[in-house]
Amino acid sequence: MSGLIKSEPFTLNIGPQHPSTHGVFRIKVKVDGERIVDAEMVMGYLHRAMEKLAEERTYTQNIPFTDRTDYLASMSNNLGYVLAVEKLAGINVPERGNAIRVIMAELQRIASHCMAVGAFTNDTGAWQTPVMWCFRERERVLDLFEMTSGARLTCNYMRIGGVAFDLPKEFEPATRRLLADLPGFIDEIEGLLVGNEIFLARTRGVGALSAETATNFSLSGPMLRGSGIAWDIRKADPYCGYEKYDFQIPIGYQGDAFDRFIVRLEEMRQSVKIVQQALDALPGGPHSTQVPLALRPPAGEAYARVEGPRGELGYYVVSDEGPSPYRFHIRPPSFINLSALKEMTVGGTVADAIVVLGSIDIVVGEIDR
Amino acid sequence: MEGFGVSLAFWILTGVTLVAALGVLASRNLLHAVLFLILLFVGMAGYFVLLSADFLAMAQVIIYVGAIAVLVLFAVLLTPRAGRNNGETRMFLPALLLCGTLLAIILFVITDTNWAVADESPSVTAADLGEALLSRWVLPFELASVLLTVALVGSIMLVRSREEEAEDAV
Amino acid sequence: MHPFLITDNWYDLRDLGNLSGRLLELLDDALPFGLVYVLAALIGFAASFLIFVLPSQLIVGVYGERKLIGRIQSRYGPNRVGPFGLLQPVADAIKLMQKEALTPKTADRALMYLAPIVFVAPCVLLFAVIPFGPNMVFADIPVAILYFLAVSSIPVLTTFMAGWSHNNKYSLFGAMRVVAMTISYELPLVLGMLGVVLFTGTLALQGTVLWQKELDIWLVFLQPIAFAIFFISASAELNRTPTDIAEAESEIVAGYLTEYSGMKWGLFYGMDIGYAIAAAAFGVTVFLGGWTLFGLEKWVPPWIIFIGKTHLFYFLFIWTRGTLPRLRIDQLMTFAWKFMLPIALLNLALVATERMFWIEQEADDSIVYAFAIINIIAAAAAVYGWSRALGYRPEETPLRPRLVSEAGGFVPLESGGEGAT
Amino acid sequence: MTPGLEHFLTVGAILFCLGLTIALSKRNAIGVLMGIEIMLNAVNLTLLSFARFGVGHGPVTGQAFVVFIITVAAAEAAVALALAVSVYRNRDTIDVDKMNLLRS
Repeated sequence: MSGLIKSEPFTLNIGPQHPSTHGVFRIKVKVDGERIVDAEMVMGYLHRAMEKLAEERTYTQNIPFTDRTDYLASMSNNLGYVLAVEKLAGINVPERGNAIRVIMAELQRIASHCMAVGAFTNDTGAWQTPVMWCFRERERVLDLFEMTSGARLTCNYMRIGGVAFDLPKEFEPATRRLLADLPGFIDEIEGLLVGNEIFLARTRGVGALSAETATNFSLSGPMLRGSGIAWDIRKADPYCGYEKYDFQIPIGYQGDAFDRFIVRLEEMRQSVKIVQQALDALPGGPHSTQVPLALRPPAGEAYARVEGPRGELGYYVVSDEGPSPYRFHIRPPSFINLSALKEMTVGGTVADAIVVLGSIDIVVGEIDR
Repeated sequence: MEGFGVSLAFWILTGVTLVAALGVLASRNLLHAVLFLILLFVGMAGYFVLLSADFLAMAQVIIYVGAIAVLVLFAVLLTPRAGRNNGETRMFLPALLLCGTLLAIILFVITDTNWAVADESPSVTAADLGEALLSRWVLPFELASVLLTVALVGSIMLVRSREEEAEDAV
Repeated sequence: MHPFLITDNWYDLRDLGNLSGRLLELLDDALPFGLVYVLAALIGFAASFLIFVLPSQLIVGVYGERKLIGRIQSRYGPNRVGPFGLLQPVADAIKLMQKEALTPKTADRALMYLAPIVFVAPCVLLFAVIPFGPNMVFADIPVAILYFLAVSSIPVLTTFMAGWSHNNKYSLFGAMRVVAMTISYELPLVLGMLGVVLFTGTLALQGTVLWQKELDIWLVFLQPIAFAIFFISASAELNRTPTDIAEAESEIVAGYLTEYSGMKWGLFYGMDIGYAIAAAAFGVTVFLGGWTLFGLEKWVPPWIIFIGKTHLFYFLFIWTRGTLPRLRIDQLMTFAWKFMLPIALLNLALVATERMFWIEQEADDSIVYAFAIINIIAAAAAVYGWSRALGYRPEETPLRPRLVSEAGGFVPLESGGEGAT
Repeated sequence: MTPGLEHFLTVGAILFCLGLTIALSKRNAIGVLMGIEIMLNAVNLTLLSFARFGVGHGPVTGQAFVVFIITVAAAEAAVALALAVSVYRNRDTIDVDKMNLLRS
């Protein structure tokens, strides 16, 4: 339509209150008809100054904050933070603690990807059905979290030096039941959507990012892998003993929304594989090392990164030998992935922009911190 | 033409169509004018039913309300806000005078003529109409289809942008 | 004469047309000036609304739809208000009436108030020509199919009015989409219907039903393409999910309904269901044999058969709504113009040839079965061939990602990764 | 009073004259177009009333004419609106008073 008629481009505010912005996020788009000519992201509606607040609290007290950044992947956030502090203080984690951490991080990935896949399909207009199916499976993962940590969403489970509690004895059978069902569920979602012509038409070629652009934007996680780059912190910079497990990195073809979708589905399959292996080889021994409550790490700085569900989740902690971090910084994957939004939406339609936003899988709590 | 219902329908339709036509004339908002125009078209279809032209009444609604009115709405939306003023030119009074005179003449002719009126209601089915169109009026019918094709091609040519023409030239 | 067959006696309620015909006669004797027709119109209007449209809307449209969608989405659906949650629609209606009807300051007030009201009328008008039984058709006009198409084009303008009046950008988006989509989808719809009319040779709905009854074949078998086009166009004009771009909750909030609240929104919601039921009734009448069911209509009240079929047809709408994602507007337009329109034209040519052959050769009526087989094969071939011609290559789309074992840089497409599934 | 031929003709005449007024006096090109549509409708009404009441040519003739008029009206509307959009694109206005390129 553009060029056909001398129309006036007008500004459309998508958000902060809009069904598809996954929280309070706002895109100011300039549209010409349905075509987007300019997009500007407005963030900060959920800013809670976590990084500043963390400087006033002890290292252990900061763990609940990390729950509340990415509230859909609290385990991964816990893990990233405690890894950073452990690196700073030179604390070793027992074998069993590491294995439990891997199990939890992978279960969290499954739960988070369930949410991502469901919300994304909701954005394409599959009216609530996939999202309800995904929630059904996510509930079962959250049940496992409740069983272990007592909380479903903000688990606060990882501790410096290990994990808060050992696994309860009913955890393993329940997890195995879940693992037995999950591949079937993933096949179900795949059967509903992946071969669907309408879904393909809506997502194929939408928001495509070349490998070069993706690297230039410093993207990570499924966004980067969708563009065909084999990059996974679990392989490239293993932590918690990930090098022991056998799994593969799924990568996409052209970096469009559909590729990110199938990459996420495949990652769920791989996570099932990892949890299976970790459960099979679950070592005995203590789940945690004793760490003084008022931890005073030696002066210095540490950066630890984990492969969160949304990408490279990094924690940067500086210590001045005080009881609380001197500086605390989070590298939130969806914030950085979001920076490519303008690149992906301009030139597309409003409907495409929504699909692209859904395919990034943002969590506003993490973006605004 | 008998029956109280028919008379009632006639007067209601007359009221509706005249109000609608006056609304088109009077409303300053072009969009309101279009909506009044649609009301007029629907009223017209009612008249057609009264005149036992069922098929044409339905065609009237489909073509005028479903297509032409929607086209006009499209055109209104494609012009900017400033272009949605439905004001009159300075020629309003002369035009009104002229049309008033014309109306007086026509009304005089209508009332003065002694019309030969056939009283039995003719029944024209869609089949009859189709028969007539494809036998007696086949030439105008074909011409009309050519006209539609020309209009189609012509309007597409008119709204093509320079960029598209440049694309096609390559 | 079998004792259980439906009779023409006025007290035989298995055909409600008998009773109403009797009433009409009595009234005609009592009232002057043919006032009875005006009265009958009003009564028929009210009766059809109260007996069929409203209950269908409430029970099937609201409760049934929510329950079924709930089952599709593996949840329960309404189950709190009344037995099995059956009173949920009533509770919803009460809630809607209590809600404040907000009007934005900059809105075009008159249009905003008018739109929901105008939206209701055509819905009820649509049911006037639907035959519920052999005698149960309110107005068996000879151009009923055209009438249906004509009246169903009016609500589009209403939705446009609604979207425009809010002075809201999302609403305007919705309005623009409605207008653009209607123009596109009316064409294949009318062309598809033309194929049906060519076969039956009548524009009357009752005539269409009787034609199907006489030849013992449903038009859906004779005209599969027309049926598919009707279903798709109907769901497009009704804003049902695969094509609900005018409302498109995840994109433009609620499209033309964004600023409506309370009962003004409720009217739109209820009447949307009403239109869907009307479309289902029309589809059943034209394509699925209407009130006939293999001779069963002599025993079971035909209106029960008809209503049952209508609700089953409506289930198709629910089903698509529960499972399909939404198309983008340009894809919808492309689909209408590049896919449905050529196929409809092709179908028209095929039907015309068959009809000509039928008349010229003075063939036996059973030739329709041969036509049905030919048409179904032709439909499949046309859909497949035309979509291939338009560049549809499902086998070229990889549906699983590539898998690699080692982290590294960019993996070019040619190398394919290892273990690609 | 039962409506007869004169009634329909009168309505047609009034509508025609209103349409003419609109076509002559509106500033907006789309407004002018609407006036023309009203005039065409009035003509349709007149033709159909002759078809219904008139003697001589039979009712089918009148209706056939109306079919042609509707066709022409549709074609005219499409072309006129295309013109309006085209003019707007080139001249930034659809005010008929300002379309005076040929004047000077």
